[in-house]
Order: sequence, then C-alpha cells, then structure tokens
Amino acid sequence: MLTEKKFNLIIVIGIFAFSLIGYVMNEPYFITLATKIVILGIAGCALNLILGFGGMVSFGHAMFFGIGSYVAAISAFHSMNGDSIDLIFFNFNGSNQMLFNWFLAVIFSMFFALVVGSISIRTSGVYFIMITLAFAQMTYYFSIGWTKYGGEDGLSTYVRNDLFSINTMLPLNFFIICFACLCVVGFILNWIINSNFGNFLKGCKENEEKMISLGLNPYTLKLTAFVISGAITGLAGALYVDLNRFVSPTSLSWQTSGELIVLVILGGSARLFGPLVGAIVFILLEQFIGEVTENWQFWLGLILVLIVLYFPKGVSGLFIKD
Amino acid sequence: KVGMITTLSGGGSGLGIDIRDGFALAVKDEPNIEIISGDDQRKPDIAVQLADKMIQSDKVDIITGIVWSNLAMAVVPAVVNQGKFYLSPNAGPSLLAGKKCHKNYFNIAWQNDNLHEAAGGYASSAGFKNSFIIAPNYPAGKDALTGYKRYFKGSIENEVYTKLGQTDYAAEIAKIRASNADSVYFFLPGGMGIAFIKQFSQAQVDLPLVGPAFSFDQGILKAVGKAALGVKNTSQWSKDIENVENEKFVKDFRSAYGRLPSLYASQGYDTGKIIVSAMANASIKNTDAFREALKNAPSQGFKSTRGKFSFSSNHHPIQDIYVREVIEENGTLTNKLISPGLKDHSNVYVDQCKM
Amino acid sequence: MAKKKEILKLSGINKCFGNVVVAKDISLAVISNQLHALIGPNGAGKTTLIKMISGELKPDQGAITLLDRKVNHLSEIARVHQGCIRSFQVSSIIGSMTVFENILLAVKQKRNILKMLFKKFQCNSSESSFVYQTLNQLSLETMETKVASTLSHGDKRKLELAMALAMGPKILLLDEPFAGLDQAESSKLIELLKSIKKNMPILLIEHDMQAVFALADIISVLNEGEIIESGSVEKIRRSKLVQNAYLGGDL
Amino acid sequence: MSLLEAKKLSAFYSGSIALSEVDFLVNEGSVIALMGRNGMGKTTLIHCVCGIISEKSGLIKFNSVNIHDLIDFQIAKLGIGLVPEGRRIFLNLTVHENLLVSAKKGEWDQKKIYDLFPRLLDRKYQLGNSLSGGEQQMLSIGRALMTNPKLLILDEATEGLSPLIQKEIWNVLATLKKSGLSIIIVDKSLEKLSTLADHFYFLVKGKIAWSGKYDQLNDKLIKSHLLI
Amino acid sequence: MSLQLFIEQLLNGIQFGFMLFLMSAGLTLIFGVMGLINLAHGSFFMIGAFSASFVAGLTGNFFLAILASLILPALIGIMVEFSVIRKLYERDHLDQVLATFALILIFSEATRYIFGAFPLFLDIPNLLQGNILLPGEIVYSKYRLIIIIIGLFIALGLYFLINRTLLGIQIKAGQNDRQMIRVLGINISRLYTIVFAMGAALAGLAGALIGAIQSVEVGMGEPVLILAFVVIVIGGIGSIKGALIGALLIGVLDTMARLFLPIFFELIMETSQALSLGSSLASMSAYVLMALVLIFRPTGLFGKK
Ligand SMILES: Nc1ncnc2c1ncn2[C@@H]1O[C@H](COP(=O)(O)OP(=O)(O)OP(=O)(O)O)[C@@H](O)[C@H]1O
Ligand SMILES: Nc1ncnc2c1ncn2[C@@H]1O[C@H](COP(=O)(O)OP(=O)(O)OP(=O)(O)O)[C@@H](O)[C@H]1O
Ligand SMILES: [Mg+2]
Ligand SMILES: [Mg+2]
Repeated sequence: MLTEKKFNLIIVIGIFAFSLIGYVMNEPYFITLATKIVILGIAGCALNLILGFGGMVSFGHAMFFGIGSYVAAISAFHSMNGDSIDLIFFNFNGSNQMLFNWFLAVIFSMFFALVVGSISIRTSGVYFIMITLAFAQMTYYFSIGWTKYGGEDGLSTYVRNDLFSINTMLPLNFFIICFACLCVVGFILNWIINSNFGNFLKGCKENEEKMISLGLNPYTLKLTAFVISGAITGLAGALYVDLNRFVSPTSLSWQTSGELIVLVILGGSARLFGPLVGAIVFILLEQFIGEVTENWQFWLGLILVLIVLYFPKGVSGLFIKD
Repeated sequence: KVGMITTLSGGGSGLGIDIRDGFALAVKDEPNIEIISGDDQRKPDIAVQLADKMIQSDKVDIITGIVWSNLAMAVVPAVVNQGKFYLSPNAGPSLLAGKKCHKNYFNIAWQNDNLHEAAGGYASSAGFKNSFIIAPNYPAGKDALTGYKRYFKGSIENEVYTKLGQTDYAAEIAKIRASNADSVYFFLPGGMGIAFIKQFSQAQVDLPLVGPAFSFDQGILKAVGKAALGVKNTSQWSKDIENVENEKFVKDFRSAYGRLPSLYASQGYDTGKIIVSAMANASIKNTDAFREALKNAPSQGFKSTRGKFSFSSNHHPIQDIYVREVIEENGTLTNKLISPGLKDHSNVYVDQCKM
Repeated sequence: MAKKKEILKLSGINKCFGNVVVAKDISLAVISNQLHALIGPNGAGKTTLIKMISGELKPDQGAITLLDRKVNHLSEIARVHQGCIRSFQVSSIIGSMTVFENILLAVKQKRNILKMLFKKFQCNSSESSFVYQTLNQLSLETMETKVASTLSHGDKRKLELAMALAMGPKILLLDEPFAGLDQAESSKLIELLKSIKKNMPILLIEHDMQAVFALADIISVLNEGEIIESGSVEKIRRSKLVQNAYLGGDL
Repeated sequence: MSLLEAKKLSAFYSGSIALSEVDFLVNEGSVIALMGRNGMGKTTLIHCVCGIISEKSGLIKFNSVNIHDLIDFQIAKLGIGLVPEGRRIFLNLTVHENLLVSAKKGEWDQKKIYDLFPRLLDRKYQLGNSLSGGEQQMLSIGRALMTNPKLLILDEATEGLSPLIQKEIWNVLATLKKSGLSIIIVDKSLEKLSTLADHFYFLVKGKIAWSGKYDQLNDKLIKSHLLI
Repeated sequence: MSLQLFIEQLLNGIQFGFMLFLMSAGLTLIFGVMGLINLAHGSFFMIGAFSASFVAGLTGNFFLAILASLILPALIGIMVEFSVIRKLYERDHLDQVLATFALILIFSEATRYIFGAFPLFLDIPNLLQGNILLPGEIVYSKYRLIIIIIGLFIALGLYFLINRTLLGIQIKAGQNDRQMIRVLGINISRLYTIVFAMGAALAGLAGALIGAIQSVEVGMGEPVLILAFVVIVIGGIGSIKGALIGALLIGVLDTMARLFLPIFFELIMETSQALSLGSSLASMSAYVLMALVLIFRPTGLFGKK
C-alpha cells in the first residue's frame, strides 16, 4: 500500500518508462499506446474533476473532447489547404501551430461548457446525465451532417501540427509533448482539488442544501468546475487529433462519453490520477486481449465485471492506502 | 507483410470477416505473404492507431481491409503519407478518388458512386420515369443519391434523407405510398436496409424497389427473407458470373468456410490476388516498381472474379456493373444476373485526380 | 447592557401548502441579547418558519426584516452572508469529511471563486484557534479526526450545531438542537447558549422544555400556524391554552 | 422465559471495536431500558440485534433461535420491530404506503395507528419528505407497530416529539407492556423510564457498565454513568 | 400534403411512440422504479430478438418465439442479477454503470459467437401480415396495430403493478432506504431479482416484437438503450404515465420533424441544403425535446422533486 502521492508518481514515471522502453526496443507502437493513454488519461482526469469530486456525471463529455478535436482539426485543415474562414471581421487562415490550436480548442470547449453547463447544472442526478447526453448528441448529429468538414467521413489533417521546431511526427517527441501536458494538467487538478474550491465542491457532491446554508452557491461552484473540466477535455481532444491526424464524429458520440466514464470508474473516481490508471488498464487490456483472441470483447467485459465486483475503489484503490 | 485492418467485432463485423476470409483464401498458398490482422471496432481512431502500429511496429508494406468509407478516410492518408500502400477492398469515398487521390492508394472494389450510377442506369432502361429515392443523411448517402441521379433519366419524385441508424420507416413508406412515384431507389446499408425492405414489403406498397448490392448480399438476404424476392440490385460481382476465376473462388470459399461467399469476400479475394500477381512482377521493397506492378496487374496475370478489370488513372476499377435479381434457389435466397448494366464503367472523379 | 435592538423581525407572515395553512399572520421579533424560543405541537409550522427566515421557502405574504433591512427578495445565500445562520432539524453534515474539515468548511470564505481556487484548504493560525474553540465548546475535540459519517447520532447533532456556530452568525436559528443529546451534553449546551446569546440573538425551536425554560427570554407558542401565546417563561407555563395544545398538563 | 439473549456480544466497525463482550437479556413481556451517553454504543447494540452490523462475535438468540448468522430481514421476520434512530421513514412513499409497506396481520392495523396519531390521518396521502419532524417520528413508530412484532425496539423514539405526544407514547408503551409485548427502549429520560422499565442497562464505551432494576440505582451510579 | 396522409403520419408517429414505449417499458421498471442504471437493457432487447428468431427458425411458430423472448431474457436476467447486480445496489450508481457496460460487451460478443456476425431472420406471422382499412380510407398495418395494443396493456399493467400493489410500494421503499426495508423484514433482494427479471423479459419481448419488423443483429440494442433513457427522462423517472407520454411525444415529434423540417427548409433555402439541414435537425429532435423539457422541468414532465 502506498500513499496517493507516491502512487501518482509511480504511475507517471511508469508511463514514461513504458514509452522509453518502446523507443529503445524500437517498438514505436508502445509509444503510440502510451500517448493514447496519456491523452485519454487527461480527458478522464478532467471528467473526474466533476464526476468524482463534484458528483456530476456528465454523459456528454465527448462533446468537449470532440469540439476540441474539431476546432484544432479545422484550424489545421484550413492552414493546410490555404483557404481561409471568413469571420466577418477578419479572415481566419487556420494555423498549424500546436500551441495556437490548443488555445483555440480550450477556448471553444470552455465556451460550450459554459453554455451547456449553465443549462444542465439546473438539473441533477440522472437528469443531469441525460441533459448532457442530449447536448452531446445534438453536436454529434450536427457533425455527421456537416459536409463542409467531412460529415460522417471525418476530417484528415494528414500531418501533425508544429510545436517550436520539434519534429512532432516522431512518436517519442509527440509523446513527450503530451506527457508534458499531462504533468501540467495533473498539477492544476491537484491544486484545485486541494484548494478551498475543491473541498467546497466535494461538499456540494454530498449535500448541496448544507452548502447553501454555509453561504456557498453550488451552482457557480459546479459551473466553474464544469467549465474547467470542459476546457481540459477540449485540450485532450486537440491532442487526440494530432495523435491520429484525423477527427470524426465518433469522438462526439455517446460511446466516447461512456468510455470516458468507464475510465474514471475503472481507475477509481475521486482520485487525482484514478482515470489515468483506468486508461492504462483499459487500453492495455483492449490491446493485449485483442492480440490473443478474436472474442476479446467478451474477456474484456468479464475482467471489467470482476474488477467492479471485487475492487470497489477501482484499480487504484488496490494500491493506495487512505 | 500485409496489415489487415477490418471490423471483426460489434455491428457490421460480418462484412469485415468476409473480407478477411476472402483475402486469406487468395493468399493461402503464398508463403511470402504474412497477414497481420487487427480489429478496428468500426472506430476511425482505433483504425488509425492500428495502421500506425502495423506500419511502425510490425513493419508491414501494405495495408488493406477497411470496410467503411469514414474509416478509410481516416486511415488512407495516414498510410500513404508513411510511404506504404493501401489497397481498398471495400469503400471508395469520392475524395480519395478525386482531389485527395494518391499514387499509393489503389481501390479494388469500386468508387462509392458506381453501384448507384448503375442503378440509375438500370432504372432508366427499365422505363421508370419517376423515382422516389432515399438514403441516410451522411456523405455516403448523399453521394449515393447523386450517383443515381447522374444516370437516371427520369424525374425525381422525392428525395429523402433519413437519420443514420434509423430503424423505423413507417413514415417514409407512407410518404412513398402517397406519392406518384413509379419506382423506389434506396441506399440504406446494414440493418437499416433490412428494416426498410421488411417494412416496405409488410406495408404491401406495390412499387418496384431498386437498391445497390449491399442490401442484398448473401449474408443479409437470410435476414431479409422473402421480402427481398424479385428486387433488382446492382453489383460488380455475382456468384454466377461465368469465368474460371470466379467458379474456383466460389468453390474454394464454400469448401474452406462452409458458406456462400459474399460480395465482400469476393473483393477481399481480388485484393489478395492482385497483390499476389504484383509480387510476381516486382519486389515490394521497390516501391515504384511495385506500384507499377499493381497498376499493370490486370494486364499481367491478375484475373478478377468479376471478369474484365482494369485501373483508371486514379487507381480505381474500370469494370462492368451488373443488374441482379433476388431469387429463391433450392430454398435459399440468392441473386441471379439478369442484365449487364453499365459496361466498362469508370468514375467521374478521374479528372479531379492529380497524381 | 447594550441597547435592545430588533435583529430579526417578522410581520404578517402567511404560508400555505395547498390547503394546509402552516403560517397564519405570524409576527415576532428576535431582540439582541435575547433568546427567543418557539415551541408548539408537531407540524405546527416551526421548521417552516425557519425555512422562510433563512430563505429556503418564500412566504406567501409578509415581511422579513433582518438588521433593519427587508430581506424578502434576498436569496438564501445572501441571507447567510448577512449573518443569518440556521441549524437543521435533521443533522446535515458532510459525511465523507472529518469533523475538523466539516468545521473548516464553515469557517472558510465563500464569496470569491478565484480566491477559493487559489487558497489551499488548510487553516492559518487564527482560523485554527477558532476551529478548536468551536470543537471545544461542543466537546467534539476528541473526534476531530473522525469521519463524520461514523459519528453516533448525538455527536452528529453536535457537529451540526458546531458548524452553525463556526459561521460566526449575527443571528442564530436553531431547530431542535437538544434532540439526540444526552443529559450531560444538554446541560452543557444550555450553558453554552446562555453565554453566547449575549453576543448573538437566538431563535430556538425545541421540544425539550427543560432547556426552553432554562434559556428563553421570550417564548412564542405556535399552533396550526398561529401564534397562540407569547411572553415570558412564567406566562407560558401557566397558560391553560398552551398546556392543552402542547404541554399536556403542567410541567 | 427469555426472548432475546446476547452473550459476549462484540461488534466492530471496520476492525475497530465498538461493543465489547456485552451480555444482554430480554425476558418475554418485559421492558428493557438501554441508556448511556452519546456515542457509547447503544445504537450499535441494537444494530447487532437487528443484524444490520455483520462484523460481530458472540452469541445472540431470539426466541431460542440463534440469530447470530441470520441476516437483517430474516431476523426481522422472526418478530422484531425497529423504530430506528433518525426516523428513516420512506420519504418517497405516502404516509399510507409507509404504514402498509411492511404490515403484517395482527393486533395493530391502520385504524389503530391513526387513532393513536390522528395527525397522520390528516396527512394520509402526503409524501414522507414533506412531513414535519415529529410527524415523521410518529410514522416511524406506527410503521414498526404495523409489523406486529414480538419485540419492539425504540431507538430514541421520542426525539422531536412535543411533550404532549411524548406523554401519549409513554402511555401507549405502558399499554403495550400490559398486553405482554417485550420492548427495548433507548431514551435519555430516566424519569420517564423509571415506572416503565423492568430492567436497566447502562452502556459506557461499548461495555455494560451497570445493569439492574430502578430501585438499585443511586445518584452516584447515575452521575458516573450518564452524566460524566 | 393531403389531410388523409397527415392523419396517417400522425398515426405513424403515435405508433412509433408506442414502439418506443415498448422498448423503454423494461427500463422504466429497472431504472425508474428500482433506481438501477442498467446499460445492459439493450442487451436484453437483443437477446429477446435473437431467442425469438432462433425459436421461430426451429419451430416456425411466431407465438412460441414470443414466449422464448420472454423466458430466456428473464432467466438470463435472474442469473445476472444474482451474480453481479445484486452486489452493486449498495454501491455508487457509477459502479452499476461500469458493470453493466461490461455486461454489454459480454452479451454482444457471446451472441456473436453463438449466432455469427450476420443478421438473423425474424418475420411477422402470416396472420398479422398486411393492412387493415381504418375509417377515412387510412391503410394501416395490422401488426403495428397489435404493437399499439400490447404497448397499452403493458402500460396499464406496469401502472397497476407499481402504484397499486404491495410489491410496487416495497420496491419504491427499497429505492429510498434499502437497509430500512430489510430491517422491516422484507427480502428486498428477492423482490429486486423478480423485478429485474421482469424488466429483462419486457426488454426481450420488445426485442422480439420489434425485431420482426427491423433487423435482428448484434448491437441492435444500443440505440434502443439511449432512446429508452430519453423517453423515461422526459416523462420523469419512476412515472409510467410519464414514460408513455414521453414516448408518444418523441414518436410524434420525430415523425413530424422527419416529414416537415425538410419541406420547411426548402421554402427558405436551396433544395439540397434544405434536405440535409432538415434531416440533421430531425435526427436531433428527440434530444432537443429532452433538453427543452429538462430546462423547464428539471425533473421531467411527471417526475417528483
Ligand atoms: N411541502 C409540503 N407540502 C405539504 N405539506 C407540508 C410541506 N412541508 C411541510 N408540510 C406540512 O406543514 C406542516 C408544518 O411543518 P413543519 O415542519 O413546519 O412543522 P414543525 O412545527 O417543525 O413540526 P415538528 O415539531 O414536528 O418538527 C406539517 O404538518 C407538514 O406536514
Ligand atoms: N459506521 C460507523 N463506522 C465507524 N464507527 C462508528 C460507526 N457508527 C458508529 N460508530 C462509532 O461507534 C460508537 C458507538 O456509536 P453508537 O451509534 O452506537 O452510539 P450511541 O450510543 O447510539 O450514541 P447516540 O446517543 O449518540 O446515538 C461511536 O463512537 C461511533 O463513533
Ligand atoms: Mg420541525
Ligand atoms: Mg444512537
């Protein structure tokens, strides 16, 4: 049993080591896997802020992931094609700079999180689950019909965007970029959950009525958390575009939202890096059972059931001492 | 080394399995070909990651297998940009035939519009004057109806786009019944098509139905049942096309897997055979030579199960597209060729492609 | 003694739930330095009255004045910021946090989201002494690190009260704080309330007559939403009306 | 004859001991008072009897059935009715439904409950969560009576009730006792229990610190076990 | 558009609504009343359809097939409840999400393993083939009429079960305080098993009835699952009346949106754009309705606070 801090450190170092091993053994796919783990981990950790700590089960987080993805992809797409978007006041030419596209992705997903959150947070419990789903489904169907950017076919950006003068097409370089993002996100989230805000949020999860009588406004607290979470998820979405050089409506679908939730619960909700652990377990299982048998989904399902039944605090709960 | 990325689990896995099996059958006796296969779960992101894995870790030379246009759109750029070949055994989105075509991308099946164009052509020749056409609201659906209209000389009574994944068509069928159309063309892949045909027949609307082969393929006919009897559909392949290659394929496939081959199996098979044939003429390690070999394979030994086959300048097939009818044969439903449809048909995107 | 001042004033409050009248033209005042006890049979409308004062419910009619300011339009949260603090009849605590953290929640500032985000959830020395003082007042000091959900019923009631006190109220609305406390704790609480009512006036709802008679400066008796009697302890004790409706004979 | 008998009963909360080696006896037809300061283990003891706590050791017999390993609903079916601490009525059910939900045939029926608590009759179709605290408490008592138990357990059942109703409850309990029902009462008022209870148990820190009859009590005992 | 067609489409909408209700009936019971988030509901739908198709293929008898679609899902439901779900009631809702998500994987893959990857055949019996003529010259499918009638019966039955029987009261009580209902001597676990099995059976029945006019394939349950959740939430969780009205609302709205939105947009823009935009919006209509309902009534139409 470890303290949570040590455990987090081990996990992060472990992921890094995994990709280094991939590099040394000349198995770039290990690095790709690690990158995917890191990116979905970021999205999961962001979801965990509202789900694990704030008790808001958003079944529409794919929306922010997808919006982040689409914004970054569209910007890259225009920069690649050299045509510009006419924005009335000025023409936006798109960009192939990661930092800029991240920024756009974060701003847009933040904006949508603000709009969706301010409506959704009026409801609670299952109704909240479903209203977030509703918004996500609307964007999903919108993206399917939006032929300008590929509709159901999705949008290819062919190459990764640039960051300074790093060759981002090299798997290890791109991994390190994502890893750095993870570290920053981890730091921010850790700060938030240990701040007054974070603890008030935990209070709201359990007992809103009491928090009101303590003079707190649960609505603003939750909305703030929702927006932060949406923004970070958007960033993860932008990174995911760069990983795949491609975006499609799938990343807006309810299955994606569901998978994010699964990562959170699997790893252990209400733990900083629980979702990251969830991502590791899920992706590695998917990968390795998939190589062994064609019916891997069956075995994956079975393992997941066993984990829920016997490790009530998620996989990370196995290692962390309270 | 060939990477086979296809859908092996979840909805639509039947198609992927057929492609894989057809392909495997074609290269069964080739010791030089090793297949690495992976399940894309019908998710574009997974497909791209698989492609990366196969290229980077397994060091494959060719990737093939994808069933769906949207997955192809994701994977093909990733593959050809890393200098590998992609051979499409199904799915031919127009972008990849036109603006975004690539010298390392070959399509062994059809350009997406092809079967629909043939259907339009057939409808005209059958004397239909006024069609009711229906497809899901996504790019392939729009391409389909555009393709139909391109070759259909009559007028369009109504054009309906349904929700992707819709399964109840009572409203659309009522609309058809109330219309003045003399024929119905539909493109509704997978379960949508099954539902549509069943409901159409249950509603006893007395109009001729035309569709592309996808909704009348061997795997699906079983599920549709008698509702499909007599429906005309267009296809570049049918199990009763008479040539040596096809007879051998149908026979081998049945004995190897114990079921009738499907359209997808034939496409997988052709893809395998074309690789085999190209490898006989060039080394895969020499990219340029191999590309030439692929391109010239139809004239250098490759025989397609569909008969005549060659590549247009954008590396898409030039082939005949037939009209088939669903019949009952010894208690099983299957297709019979009834007319040749479009001869030596290519695609309209050739001009847009600058390689 | 400081000048008497009406901290909280209700005038003409009416409230119905459907056709159940729970407040009928209620007027009362809580005056500085005083403890105003509100008693009455079950379902008379006492808790509902507290809910209206704290802003959880809106009265159908009538004015609520807090520190000479009409607060009818203010939200619950705004009223808390004005210093009007309530405790709940059913303990309402954050079960997953420790006793200490629960009280810390009450102590921390709550107005500025940004400040909340940038401040760690730890107490500085002044906060810490205040927290410990509150813990001591309710003899919770030995439970400081216990997780709140594992407390016994009585201890939860004490924690509930402690959180209200830790808010630093200007006026305190207590809903049956004695319920669930053992006798020893009750006597302690009586002493505590006696001492703090000098600084913060209290509106006390209670069925424990021993405590009410020991503490109250004024008692109002509510029955079926109406104040049927109001006055000093002696007056209430002797009132036949009150005895019949509530006390069930002389106590 | 003994109805409930516990020997060396210990209980634990995730490993830490909350009740240690308690011996406890309820004779048929008797009323037992369980007293002690906050957090001393009264509720824990009751939860052990009802099978709510599973981490326990020792022996418990009810009606000469060993109930140590039975689970909660099986024990309840043997004839134990609980009025729990904190009421715990079903907030999403109406008063009427709350009474019906676990009713068993017997002496107590809806009519008698409504006679006992006329307020509940007024609120018959109101949802549990809109009842006042005291009304909920009445309902909780009524619900337990509706199961027509052999042993009634009241954990601070008079909490939050007005003096008038409290008096009534004590009267009802006296009647019940007369009719031969066995009762365990947790309450803080020694005075009220003095005439009703046949036997007293004082719990201090999870142990029985004293047990006996009311006459055997003296101020010193009371002071040392209940007041400090 | 003629009035007659309009009425027919209205009927179609209502009919679609009943179909939605049928799909969500089982979920109303498991989710709305027991409070269990059961993502595997769609799997029972699928299992029902597959078992019906299998039995129909074997015996050629549609009614036996329907029977199978009730029994097999119920049995599997009992097994699943016993081995997995039972351990999760006391846990966080979220654990139920993960466990039932895993069950989807297991069921889908197992079904595919047993029946293969291709869709199966299930058709309506000859007896119910064809149309009947309703007053006003409206042609209407017999089978769909039957679906409406069955839907009505199930609605009534569920309403009665939940609001008028002791079982219903006890389940609701268990949802509020599980421990307490047990302490009152009620074996809530057994009740939950029964109800879960009933929910699974209803899902299975829906799968068979609807499978006969759609396609019976692996994964057919998932879209149903989401729609069923939407229906229940619009109506308000726990309310049968709400679920029925929610289903009808969505049914009619969806049908009407599919018909009129493209026509409407054609008036104001170019045809091809109008068709595409109109049908995009129509696809969203159910979700837009749900969002609107929840904005104005955060606990659904008939949900309690
Ligand atoms: N939302 C509601 N709908 C209908 N009736 C309600 C509602 N809330 C409260 N009531 C009724 O109003 C009456 C007053 O309730 P209140 O909680 O104020 O009583 P109280 O005086 O605090 O009683 P107690 O001493 O038992 O706590 C009760 O009879 C209760 O049933
Ligand atoms: N769920 C729990 N987990 C851990 N400890 C617990 C739990 N419930 C109670 N305890 C501890 O067990 C001890 C006895 O508690 P119990 O509830 O039995 O007290 P009680 O005598 O009923 O007190 P009260 O008069 O306050 O109701 C207390 O110290 C309490 O903190
Ligand atoms: Mg009250
Ligand atoms: Mg207790």
